[in-house]
Amino acid sequence: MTYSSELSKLIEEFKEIDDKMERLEMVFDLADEVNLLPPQEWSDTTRVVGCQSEAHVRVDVVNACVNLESGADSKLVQGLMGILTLAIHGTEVAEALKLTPDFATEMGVLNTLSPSRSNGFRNMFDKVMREIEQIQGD
Amino acid sequence: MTYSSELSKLIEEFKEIDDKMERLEMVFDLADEVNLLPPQEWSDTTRVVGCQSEAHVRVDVVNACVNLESGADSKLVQGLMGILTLAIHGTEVAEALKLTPDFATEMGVLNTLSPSRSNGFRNMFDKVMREIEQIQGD
Amino acid sequence: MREEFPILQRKINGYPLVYLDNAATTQKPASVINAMNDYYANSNANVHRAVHTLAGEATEGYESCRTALKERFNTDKAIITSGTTEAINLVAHAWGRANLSDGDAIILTEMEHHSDIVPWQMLAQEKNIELRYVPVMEDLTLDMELFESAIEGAKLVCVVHISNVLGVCNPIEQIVSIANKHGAKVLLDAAQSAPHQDIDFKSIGVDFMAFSAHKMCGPTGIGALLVTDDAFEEMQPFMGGGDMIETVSIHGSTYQTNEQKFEAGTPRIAEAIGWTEALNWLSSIDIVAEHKRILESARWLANKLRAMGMNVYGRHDDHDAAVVSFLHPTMNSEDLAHLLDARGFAVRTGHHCAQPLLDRLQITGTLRVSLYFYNTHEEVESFVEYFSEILERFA
Amino acid sequence: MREEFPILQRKINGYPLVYLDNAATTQKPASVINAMNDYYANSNANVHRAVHTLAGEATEGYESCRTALKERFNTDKAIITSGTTEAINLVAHAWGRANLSDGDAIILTEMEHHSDIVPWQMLAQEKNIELRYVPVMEDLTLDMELFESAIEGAKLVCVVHISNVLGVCNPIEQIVSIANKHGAKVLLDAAQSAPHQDIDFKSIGVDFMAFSAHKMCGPTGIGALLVTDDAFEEMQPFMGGGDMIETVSIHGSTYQTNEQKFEAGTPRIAEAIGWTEALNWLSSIDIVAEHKRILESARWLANKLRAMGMNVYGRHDDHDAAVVSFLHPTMNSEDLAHLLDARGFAVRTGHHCAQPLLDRLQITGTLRVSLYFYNTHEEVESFVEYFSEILERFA
Ligand SMILES: Cc1ncc(COP(=O)(O)O)c(C=O)c1O
Ligand SMILES: Cc1ncc(COP(=O)(O)O)c(C=O)c1O
Repeated sequence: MTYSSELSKLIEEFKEIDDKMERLEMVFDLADEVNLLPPQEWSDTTRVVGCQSEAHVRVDVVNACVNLESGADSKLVQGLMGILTLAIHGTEVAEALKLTPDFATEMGVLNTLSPSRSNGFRNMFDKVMREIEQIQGD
Repeated sequence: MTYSSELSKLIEEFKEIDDKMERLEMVFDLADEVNLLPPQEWSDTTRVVGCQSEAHVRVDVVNACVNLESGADSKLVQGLMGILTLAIHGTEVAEALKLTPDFATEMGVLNTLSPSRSNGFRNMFDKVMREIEQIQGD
Repeated sequence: MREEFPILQRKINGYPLVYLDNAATTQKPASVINAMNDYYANSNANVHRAVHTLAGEATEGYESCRTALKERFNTDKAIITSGTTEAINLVAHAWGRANLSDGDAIILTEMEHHSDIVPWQMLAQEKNIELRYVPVMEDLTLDMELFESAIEGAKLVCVVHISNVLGVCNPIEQIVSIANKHGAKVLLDAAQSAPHQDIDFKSIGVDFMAFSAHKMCGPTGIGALLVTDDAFEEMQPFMGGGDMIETVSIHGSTYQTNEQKFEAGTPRIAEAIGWTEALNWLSSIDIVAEHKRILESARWLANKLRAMGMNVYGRHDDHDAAVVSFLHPTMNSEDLAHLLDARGFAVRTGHHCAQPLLDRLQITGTLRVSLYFYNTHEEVESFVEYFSEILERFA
Repeated sequence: MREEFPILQRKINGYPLVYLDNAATTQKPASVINAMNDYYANSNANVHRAVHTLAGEATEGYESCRTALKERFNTDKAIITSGTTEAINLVAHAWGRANLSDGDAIILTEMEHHSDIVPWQMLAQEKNIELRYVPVMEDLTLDMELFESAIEGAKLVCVVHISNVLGVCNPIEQIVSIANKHGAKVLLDAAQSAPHQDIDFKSIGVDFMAFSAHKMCGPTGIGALLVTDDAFEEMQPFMGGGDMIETVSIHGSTYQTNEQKFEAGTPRIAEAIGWTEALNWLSSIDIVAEHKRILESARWLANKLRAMGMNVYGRHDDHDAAVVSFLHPTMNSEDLAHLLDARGFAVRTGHHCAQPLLDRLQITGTLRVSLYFYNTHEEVESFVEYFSEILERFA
């Protein structure tokens, strides 16, 4: 599939890094890319289940475009959220729904993480996509 | 410890045989050495427990000497009984009680057999010795 | 194939090992041994909920076993246990204790292994449940007429797929269809069939299926229970501890909702990795053709033994296992087994954990030759040759 | 010593493995790996009641584990299980269900591992038994005053010897003496102590003691329950199946009278052989001196971490384990563990299967460094060095 130029650039950047530490650092840095959903707004409906740590997302559609707010107590998890933000926040719903979690595999970001963390990413991705579909369906 | 000349001869004979098959054959042949306790006289009191197969012994003291009758549905087990018969049948009680099961280890007869069979031999030996002691104690 | 199994190089009392005790346990190919070795030498760690690389590798290794089981047997739920016995006890405790009560009936057969009898006897005693045993007939098959009349009011049927004594394969499709008609669940003891057949759990239609790795080229200490989603939902936790919980507080606990709910404590990690390789190995051979080949050898052996005056207990139909149980008319089986061992032949004697079946046959044990895929017809021929020699010399 | 452990040659992300997750599971020396290898390549067979050479060797190998356990821990009865968790569940089912009833009380502590909580919660629910939890105090020790007042009317005390989170070693002698006075039995969860101390079962005076092989250089899938003769006599069979019976008929069964009564099914043969070697390995080192050495390293580490502003949960008394649990005041533990893994450091994070303890400490998890005898002080120093680097870069 084809990605937005921003996402493509990110994928390339990731691929170039060999050192795990540096890749983690990059994910950490991406934590700043989220539209922060502050802890006081975390609730059972925003919670991503199956994550080791607290991870919360809120999805909306504004002007036919995806609006994603998110936050986590782990900076790494929030970094993953940042990546997802770059991938779909502000894009048209139809476009966003084309995305599969493969992009994260392609980036090599998932095998930087422990299996439970990559499952967490998968759960977050699924929750976000499900909610976009739902809103669109309403 | 010192063994009767008959037992010593047997131990030497056994030691000389390398082939397991031949050793088993020798044990088979020794099955004829028992004073047969015929199956119709087998009972719970004569049974050696912990043996895989039916194995029965009856011990008595006649003129201060051990009288051992035995029989089994396995010829190998009865062969072991034959060896014990050669070792203690007709010997004085005091002499018989000196015997330890080591002689069978020394003969190499036990490691010819499976562990459960050699446990069976051990149980038989213990039962016979216990009963001799008991009769003597009475 | 034989060169893949290191133990087949072994000499016993100076003679090449001829391993004919496969219904008790099978030998392991080098790939299985090496996989476990490799795990311990390179990836050993505790699984689940951990971040470091080794823990990730161990978790993937452990879970790969579940994936392999699901693929090979076509099932949605595969609970990893320590073997067939624990798998059946798991059904008795997790499903039986929660779903059966006073006055209910369970159907067993006289052909069951002790592992599929004793757990039910215990449950029957505790809960006042009736056990009904389907008799074995003269022709060594189950009395299906009596089964049909016994099913009335039964909640569970526990049946062995292939008898470990007779090799007889039971008509599971027929049993399932009768049981279904009466709303009874079916537990299949597949300890002897999973190693010899391709079984499709969903299409065979049973609710529970139990088997062991060690009888299918895998390691000791591991087995599985396959369960339908419906039956899974009816199961209550069995053993409590780490890994099977979601949350624990001093006021109570909540449990996992997937198979881990029944896998308390540190799991059998190395064993799961070894079993995965064994399943791979089985997938790499043509098991239908191989089964046909060894069954032919078993038939040949059975006929030879009959001709030598032995009583053979088995029929060797196309789906039966390559198992030949027999008795010499007078000679003690263990004596024979000792003599066979003297020349490297490994066979089993005794009650094979199936005393009710032997009671029915009015014997106390058999001498059993059981073949697996690495056995050759030459081995079986040499068995017959040497066995005749023994009879000439000792009978 | 390190060269005996093949995995310690491993590189993680290009850096040498520094394995600091020993409370979760320990690594295996080559002798253990080789013994299992050798079993599968040369002696694999099913155990008990068999005649052939391989079966004899397998039986001896399996039983040698029991002998080694009896010698090392000075006990008359050693039941082989799949691990600590199954051992505790065995007590709950085999002893608890038979000897406890409506209104009885069991004492647990807030320091217990889930494996020593959940089985009792299940039993409590089934039989209407009261569970009393001994609180953990500010100084991370058990509130012995509350224990003394809670013991009244209790039939069983379940206590962890060494906490897997805190490393704190509990005063078992005192607990046993109070329990004895009130006629309560004691179950010791020795999962973390058996690997680190020489324990004399008879003189420590508990009735049951549970532990796992994998935490003491042995394989996965095996553990043990030690039992006094008295308690053994009070135990009813737990799982039913092969090997644990004496006779089976359709009218009922009789059971073995020794440990096999509780070892249903084909046992963990290769695992037992591996564990025997692990016990030999432990006997070959000076475990008192080694423990002292790694405890010193743990103390040093705890102090360094405190100086770096971490909250450390532990006191590191002489009999405590070389375990250092801590939290960064703001940084997420799993993030830290990921960063540590990037340079080969394997540590554990999470609730360590001890949620009630964490509830008491008002935290949800810790980052845990746990040492074993093959760890060096240099490894601990390099941990501190790299950890400071992480903090500088990311905190
Ligand atoms: C204190 C304690 N008890 C029980 C267990 C459970 O041991 P296993 O998972 O080997 O059954 C562990 C290990 O995780 C432990 O540390
Ligand atoms: C038919 C059958 N059921 C159950 C079992 C028990 O298997 P395991 O001992 O591996 O638990 C066996 C093997 O002995 C068997 O042959």
